[in-house]
Amino acid sequence: MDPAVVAGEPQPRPAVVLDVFEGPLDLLLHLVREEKVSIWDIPIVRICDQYHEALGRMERLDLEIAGEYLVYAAWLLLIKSRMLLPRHEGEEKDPRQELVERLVEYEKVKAAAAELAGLAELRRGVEAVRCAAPDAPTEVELDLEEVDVLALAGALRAVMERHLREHPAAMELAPIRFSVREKIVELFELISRQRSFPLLSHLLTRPDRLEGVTFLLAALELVRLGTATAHQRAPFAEIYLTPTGVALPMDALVDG
Amino acid sequence: MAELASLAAVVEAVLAVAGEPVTIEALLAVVGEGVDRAQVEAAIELLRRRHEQEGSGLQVESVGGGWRLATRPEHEGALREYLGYRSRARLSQAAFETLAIVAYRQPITLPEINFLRGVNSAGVVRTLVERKLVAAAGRKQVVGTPLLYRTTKEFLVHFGLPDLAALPTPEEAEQVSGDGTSEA
Amino acid sequence: MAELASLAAVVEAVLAVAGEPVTIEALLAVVGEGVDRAQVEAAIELLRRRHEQEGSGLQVESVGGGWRLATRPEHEGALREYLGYRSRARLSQAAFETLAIVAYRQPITLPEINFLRGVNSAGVVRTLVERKLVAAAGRKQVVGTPLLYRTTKEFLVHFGLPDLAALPTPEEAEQVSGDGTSEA
Repeated sequence: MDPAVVAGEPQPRPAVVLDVFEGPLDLLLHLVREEKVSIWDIPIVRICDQYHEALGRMERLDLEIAGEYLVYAAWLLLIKSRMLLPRHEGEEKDPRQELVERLVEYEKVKAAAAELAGLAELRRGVEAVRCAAPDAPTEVELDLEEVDVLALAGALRAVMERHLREHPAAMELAPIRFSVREKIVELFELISRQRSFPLLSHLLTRPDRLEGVTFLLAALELVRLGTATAHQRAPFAEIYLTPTGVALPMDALVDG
Repeated sequence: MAELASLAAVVEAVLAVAGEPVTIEALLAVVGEGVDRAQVEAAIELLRRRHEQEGSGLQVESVGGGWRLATRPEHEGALREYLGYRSRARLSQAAFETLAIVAYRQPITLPEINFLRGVNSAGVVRTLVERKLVAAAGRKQVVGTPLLYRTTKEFLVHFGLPDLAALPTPEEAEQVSGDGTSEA
Repeated sequence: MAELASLAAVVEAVLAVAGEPVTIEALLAVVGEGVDRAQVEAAIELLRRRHEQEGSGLQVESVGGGWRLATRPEHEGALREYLGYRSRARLSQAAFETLAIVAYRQPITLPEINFLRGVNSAGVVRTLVERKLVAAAGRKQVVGTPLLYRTTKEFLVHFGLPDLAALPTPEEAEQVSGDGTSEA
């Protein structure tokens, strides 16, 4: 890459086993330590070349190289080229600065991780005593202090999945019992409270399938009136309604 | 004798986490080479006597062909009291599911909750209302004008949410697999 | 003194069935009228010292904001042997790094974790959420309003910490950051 630096026979180095690294920062930290240089004054040209060499070995071993490694490879090249350009003293900051800051932060993370791993090691074999309690409740109970919003979302998902299993969708004709106009107002109220309203899961969980159909017509009407936008990431995926901020023109509503 | 004491400690540790009576055979398999049945029995006896004497809250008892560490009958009242106290800080799986439905589908009526869960949920809704996580707010203008339920401000505070829009989206929920309630 | 001993026995029974840290408040609610906080604390101390001295297989420990009866590290071999697959799996290096980031910088978002580690950590965070070591807590008010993560009570129990203030200060990290550079 840079003939001035890699002139002569490349030094034989111990093969770096790449899959032991947690990512580009981990690999870089390893290279800096191997060079026995200060993290504050990284010989960037050499480190950059070694980094690319490591990626090359990965390629030769036909290992899949995670995207993050390539991002750092490009960044290192950029820093290297900036370092090779003449710089005026005090004019701009060291091109290495941000990289150094990230490495320093990552080194702290590694140190803290090592502390935690050490603690965990000391705790092996420490298990809670569980003696049988008189009349212990057989039902699983959740500690309210310990459940978070993700558990809440997970519980809803479990309910919906069970529900859809037990109530597979089917077509059926029934007399009209719901007014689109009424559903437009109801739906508009619902979507106004949320950033993105999941239309399909709402439709699929209405007790009355016809009510669901009326809701769908209402949703189309809301989009037509410019009061909401609809997004779908893939065919058959959830459809999200997002309020546009336009108020509902009550007099333009269709009857039916 | 020092060895017997340390054997008794190992036995105590195993009985304490087993959650079921442990047979002498199982203990023998665990305590390592060079320990025979008589020694394990002596260790159990040492343990049993120690818990008898010292005003311990536990006792070593022989049940169902094995040995277990258990609480004493005289503490039953305090233990019931504790379990009752703890269940006030807990929710049943059913109540948690219902809370999730109200959170994501509000305002929602009891018939709608029953329909989604496939079981009558009047009891759990009442629990949630008592716990102030859910409240009735208005009535749905359909036959029977059932009450509409919503989550409360306490609900938001408990889950650290600024508002309902901050609830995880279905995509974010998919980041955590399972039903989110399995034991770690 | 006899009263203190019998109070200690009740406390021991409660800790033995709880299976999780029990707060002083919960113990106070359970032991009955006429017992104050200082007495409960004295009973815990008596219990703690008794398990220290006598070659007990158990210990009384202060973790996760409460007190818990647990086994001792020296019996790890026997317990692993007995519990077999039931004993908890070890955490990976990636998990420890992610946990360290959440522990020391909480609450923190996934993009911030990704930035600090230099790699996408969504999968690791999911594992930590499943193991209940980490939980979602609110959202950061920035573009995309990402979920904020924090460590749980289970995290404190797992690492034997009474509270977050008891987290060790990584000395190496201290030295590096004390090396005199400006803020990032």
